Amino acid sequence: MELSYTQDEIAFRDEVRAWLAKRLSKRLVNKVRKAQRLTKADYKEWHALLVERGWMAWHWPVEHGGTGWTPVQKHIFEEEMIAAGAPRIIPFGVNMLGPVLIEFGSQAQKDYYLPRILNDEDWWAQGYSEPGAGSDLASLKTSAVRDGGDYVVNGQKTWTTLAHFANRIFCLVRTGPDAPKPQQGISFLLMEMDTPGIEVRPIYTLEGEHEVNEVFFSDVRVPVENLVGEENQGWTIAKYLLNYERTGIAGVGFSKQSLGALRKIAQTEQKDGRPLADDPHFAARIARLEIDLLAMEIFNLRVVAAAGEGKLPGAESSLLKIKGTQVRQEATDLMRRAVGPYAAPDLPEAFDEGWNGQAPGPDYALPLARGYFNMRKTSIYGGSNEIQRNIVAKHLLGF
Amino acid sequence: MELSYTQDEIAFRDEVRAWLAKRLSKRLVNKVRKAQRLTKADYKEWHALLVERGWMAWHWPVEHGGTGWTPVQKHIFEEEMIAAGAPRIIPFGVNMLGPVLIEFGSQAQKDYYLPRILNDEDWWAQGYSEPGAGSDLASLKTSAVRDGGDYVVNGQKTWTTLAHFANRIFCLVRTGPDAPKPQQGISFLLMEMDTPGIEVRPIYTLEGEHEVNEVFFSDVRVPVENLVGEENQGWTIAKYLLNYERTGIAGVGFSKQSLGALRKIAQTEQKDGRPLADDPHFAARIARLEIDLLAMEIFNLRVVAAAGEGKLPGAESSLLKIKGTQVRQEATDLMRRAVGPYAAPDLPEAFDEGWNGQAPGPDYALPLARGYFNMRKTSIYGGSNEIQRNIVAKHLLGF
Amino acid sequence: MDFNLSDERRMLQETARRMIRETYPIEKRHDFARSEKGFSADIWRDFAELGLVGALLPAQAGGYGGTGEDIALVFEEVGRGLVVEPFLATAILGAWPLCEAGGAEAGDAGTLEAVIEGRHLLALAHGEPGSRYSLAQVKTQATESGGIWRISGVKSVVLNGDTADDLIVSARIAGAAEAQDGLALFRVDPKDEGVARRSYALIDGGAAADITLGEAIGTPIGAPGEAYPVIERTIARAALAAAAQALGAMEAAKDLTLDFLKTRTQFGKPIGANQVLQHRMVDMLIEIEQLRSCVMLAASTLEAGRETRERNVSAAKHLAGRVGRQVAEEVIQMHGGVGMTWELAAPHYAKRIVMIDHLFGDTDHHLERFIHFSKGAA
Amino acid sequence: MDFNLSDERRMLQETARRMIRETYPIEKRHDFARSEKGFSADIWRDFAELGLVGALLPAQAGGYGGTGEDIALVFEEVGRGLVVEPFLATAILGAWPLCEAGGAEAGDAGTLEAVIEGRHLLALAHGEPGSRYSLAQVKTQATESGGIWRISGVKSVVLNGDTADDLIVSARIAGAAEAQDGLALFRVDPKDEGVARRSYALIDGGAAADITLGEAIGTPIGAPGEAYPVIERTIARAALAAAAQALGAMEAAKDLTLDFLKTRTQFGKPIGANQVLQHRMVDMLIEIEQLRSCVMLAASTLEAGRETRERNVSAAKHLAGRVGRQVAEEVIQMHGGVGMTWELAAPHYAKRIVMIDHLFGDTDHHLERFIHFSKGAA
Repeated sequence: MELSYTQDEIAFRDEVRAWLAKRLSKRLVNKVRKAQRLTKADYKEWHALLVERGWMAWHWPVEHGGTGWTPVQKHIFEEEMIAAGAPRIIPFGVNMLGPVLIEFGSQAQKDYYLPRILNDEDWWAQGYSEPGAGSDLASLKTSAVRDGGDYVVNGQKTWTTLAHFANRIFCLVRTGPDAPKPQQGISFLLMEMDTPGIEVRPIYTLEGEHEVNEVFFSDVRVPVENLVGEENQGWTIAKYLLNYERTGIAGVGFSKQSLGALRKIAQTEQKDGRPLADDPHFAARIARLEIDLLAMEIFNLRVVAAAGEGKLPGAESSLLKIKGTQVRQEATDLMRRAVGPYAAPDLPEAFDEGWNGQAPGPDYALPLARGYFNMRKTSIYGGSNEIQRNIVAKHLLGF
Repeated sequence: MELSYTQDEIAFRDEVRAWLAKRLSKRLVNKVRKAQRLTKADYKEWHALLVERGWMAWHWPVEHGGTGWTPVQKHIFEEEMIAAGAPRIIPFGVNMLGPVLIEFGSQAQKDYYLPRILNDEDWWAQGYSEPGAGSDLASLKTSAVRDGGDYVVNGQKTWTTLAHFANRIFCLVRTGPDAPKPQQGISFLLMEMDTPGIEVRPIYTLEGEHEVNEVFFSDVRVPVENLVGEENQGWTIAKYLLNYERTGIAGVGFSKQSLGALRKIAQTEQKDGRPLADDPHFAARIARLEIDLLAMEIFNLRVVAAAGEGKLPGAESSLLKIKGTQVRQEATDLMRRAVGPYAAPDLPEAFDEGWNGQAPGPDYALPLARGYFNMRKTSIYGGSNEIQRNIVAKHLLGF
Repeated sequence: MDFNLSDERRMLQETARRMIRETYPIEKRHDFARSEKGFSADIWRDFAELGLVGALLPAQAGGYGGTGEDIALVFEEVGRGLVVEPFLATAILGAWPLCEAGGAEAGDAGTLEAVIEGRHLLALAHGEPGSRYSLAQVKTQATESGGIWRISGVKSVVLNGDTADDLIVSARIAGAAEAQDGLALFRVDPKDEGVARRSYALIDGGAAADITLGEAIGTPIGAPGEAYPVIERTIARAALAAAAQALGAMEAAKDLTLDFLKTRTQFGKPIGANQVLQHRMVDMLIEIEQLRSCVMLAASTLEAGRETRERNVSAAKHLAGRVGRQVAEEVIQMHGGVGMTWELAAPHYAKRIVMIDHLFGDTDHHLERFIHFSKGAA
Repeated sequence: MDFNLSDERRMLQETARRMIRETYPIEKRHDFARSEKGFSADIWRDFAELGLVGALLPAQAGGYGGTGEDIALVFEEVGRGLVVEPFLATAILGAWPLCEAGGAEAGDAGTLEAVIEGRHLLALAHGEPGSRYSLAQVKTQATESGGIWRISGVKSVVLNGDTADDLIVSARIAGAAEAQDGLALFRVDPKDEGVARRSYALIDGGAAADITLGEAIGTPIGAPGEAYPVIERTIARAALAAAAQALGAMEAAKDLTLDFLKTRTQFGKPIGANQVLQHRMVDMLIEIEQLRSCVMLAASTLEAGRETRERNVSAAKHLAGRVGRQVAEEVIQMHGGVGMTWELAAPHYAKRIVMIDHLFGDTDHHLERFIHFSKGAA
């Protein structure tokens, strides 16, 4: 048993770290650190660096232009990106559609789309959830009816992250309405966002932000060539993606970032004339979080290491997802607590790059309440923690 | 709104308090405070005082020899008994069978049994639970088959508290094995413990104590006159008792006693040369408990007061039961924590009245770990907290 | 012992509840909350006309209530309706120092009359950068010269500070920065040239301001140097009001969630068919009932001696924070994705419930305060 | 990065697990635990012959292990089997001070050889009335006269103190009652006329003793006055062992509970069909995995510098206490009535898990210690 990285892994980490230090612009890091709104151009700037370095498809096998990294390397890469303050890599094309096309796509689809993903020429959106079919994908209603060389798509998708930036979308649609089981009649379809009949409407989150959307489809004609895999094979594809190796699911890197920020804030904030970090109650809250994170980091590495030995993490991913979101949410809870009354002021304009106003309280206080509320989503999306517990109960506990 | 007692209620409290101070022996109080084992004679001594004062049937209406007290008075009486260190009143005869006979018993049964309960001539045990039918009474298997003027009873009861002290037992038995619903074929039967075929075997609890028993019935002949109510009416009777007004279900009095003891212990125990009570973490644990108890006391009084206005507490009893057990259990948890390493020594002999040895640590430490483990039962018996939540979900929330 | 409301109070409760329900749908609430003022002046006058402001103030101030019970009752409805009008700022934080210290003076009586009629708004400028939840930590200085008091300092997150017609400002005339002795309260005209206000929105709706005082002229309220007890009692009232408001918001949020669980289906059955959600709803219900009990207790002892008052108010405010986090997070979680959207009312309740923990001391602060005021009870 | 056990360690683990499973049914365990000694001398020798004692000690002491990983591995099995034999008292608490301070001396080497062969039992007499979990608070005094050390004081809850062939006793030769400087360790013959032992059972099985020393003669172990680091390292090893033992006990208890939920029926279906119990089992599972991770981390850094070692050991022991309470209480609760009985194994696991929190510092103590040793990491 050896809990530290090998020499090779350390060398890899240093390489990633050095590259990030050199190439990632201070402007972007600054925006990420201040929780400012990232524009499409910001993401494109970041993606371009990855393309240039050959790390855009960091999840893919070498033969398709990917890195061929081990799970441990992928883990290191994720940690370093977060630690450096990089924006996230928009996953829909490179981490979701890419693996699907590699596994299920036609040669023509691979030849056309994979290079475009590798070079960040497309912005893909994901069309899975529907109103009334969030965790329960099998009940989705958006229909695709064959008409000549096209499918005609009607229906509605929701929670479509950054669809207003996307030029393409992949969707699960119902092609077999009479299939004996609801999950048997689903297909996986690629579309262009500017196809007539597609309309994107913003959903405003509880903080008043626009990050997700509803996408409406009315008589949208999609060429049959845009079907991935067989007709009615969509469920198999969706499940393949769900089980696809997810090293970052625990969000350890994010939580470490938060914890570091929290400790600094607690050193700065005063309580009765002393640093808040010295208050026994607050110190205990931080320490409990820190211990949970310490344990989770090892837990996460155990699953990553097992994946490196070819053991696909199944329900362990669910355990990590649950604990990971608890830790991330707790970190944001402590941050909002830390700043006391200054958690309350809300200046939406302060999250635009141009803003150079003065915060009412300390600068770091402004995004904290927003961060706390925003982070509630992590235990809901990607299969709520309740769904994750159901999965574990079934697959690990045998209920 | 007036949260304090009325003048009349205060006068009543003072009367109860004065009587307890005068009549309850120091010997008994001492045993209760030290958590020593109470013998049958101890309980009889205490019951005799109640009989003498006319307070034995404190739950009954006046016309049957009870006190006719209001729910608030009953609440006060319970609180004062606990505060004075009185043993508990064994409830099976006076609080359980008594109300059942008053509501469902024949005149002959009332004439014979009620005075014997009033005068503490019988020790009743309760034969409800069976192995495999704890919370799920409808599935009970002990059978009573009519044979001439008798029922012939076969089967097994369990968790029969102090059955080894009892001379009588009331049981739920299955008389209609072919009833369409399992709860329809159940009857309520009275038996004498010395009837041939009844055997009592001790169950030892996890602390190694003998408080509950298994009772075995093999071809036990019970005269038909001992049936209470109609044949197959047992379920109605059981449900009547379940809904019977329970002022003490939250155990507020017990928790107040525990909290008082805990505060004393925390003042005495030292941590790094200062009272444990001054340690911020331990002080916070106590304070959270105290606030929960403060709130629960008002919550309990609200339900008691509503009962006084004729509003039968239904699912509110379940809420109180859940919170009440949480608070009681937390109190015992803090007590075992408070004494540190001295929670570990276990001297079973120290809980007998005669013992005048020296505890390894402070005297008060000896019963604390036992108390913690023993108190786990409160969230299990009388309908587990899970069952209580099911009840609330159904009756208060309408699921 | 009697847990029932008197007939008058029941009427007050019904009036408030009906008015808020009928005139205050969530869309209008958002409009008020996001307006420049952070509330609706029209609705405020309607509330005042109905007597909801007067109910929070005692007879000697021209009101017809002002007990703990009145405060708890009105603010429970304020919380239930997610109301953003300045009940806390004007009727509690601003008016009570006047009631206590200067209620008898003619000038203040006129102010209070206008307050009760909804014509005059107040704000308490007490908290400062770095003072966190401490009541005595005041660095703002007041000095007297030739009978004129001048005040200099910075006040932060002053609820409704931008729209107040009068500011009630705490300042130090003597003593160390955290001493209870040496504090004074002043009435300051916000149009004074020494007053600079900077307003901003709050994340749960409404507005506050940071206020910089540079030699601003103030009129003393009560005896300068002896204001601490008035501040403490005022904040006790405000903390009770906040706890009651949290209680009302939790009840409403719980009802919305219950409704959602029963109507929204997943995997072919209502979400509420999941036993885990039922049990978690029961746990919420228990804790809400606990909070209600604690608010009742604090309300009933608000006029008691200092130790009892502060101890019980801190118990209630501690519990409001502790239970509040549980309820707010469950409400969002049980709603799933739509619980994260602006469109539904439930997440706005969640925001309000959580942010109440940042008013007048959070759950940790009040636990410590409870411990402090319990020393005598051991 | 490699989380796999080496082949040697895997063999050790399998050996320990098989031996304990096969020779240690719960009824026999109760017989051992309730016997006068509190354990079985025969079984102890069997364990020693299998190498389980030697695995806990380093080569220089004649053992063949003794790393954090070895300790965690063996004690996880000890916990899984609810073993009451004196692994902690003899192989960790008693032997390690000898290893560290006097392992090279001929006399101690002989003792350690006998320990490893299961022929010699040790106990560490360190805690005192009122010292709670403090490591430095020692009032027992040692004074030297004519080359002879005499020790006087009271030692409390000494694990297996009554059956030890040698006592390792901490005493103060200088300094204030809570100073780290001025401590010494002595080997004391329990048959010395100055030694009085009083034995008693422990609630989770096994035995301990209070020991009164009245001018008892002791042989110094290491340099008198400089024993604190040895004590701290020894208790760190013991705390790791206790956390690993808790982990093993939790795994076993969780498995028993899972089995119970699947086989016991209520209302016509297995109890485990209740979604709430499934979800609570999942939460237990997560926390047990967290504890496992933390034990691994503490084990892997047991030989690191003081700050890292103490910080990670405290993290693990804190978590063992926090998770332990949850698991122990759920195990009893999910078993229902039978979970309260002596007859089943599950409640005995629950007792052991909870009482481990009373060994070498409880969950609060180790949280504070974690905070203390984290100061540098901020």
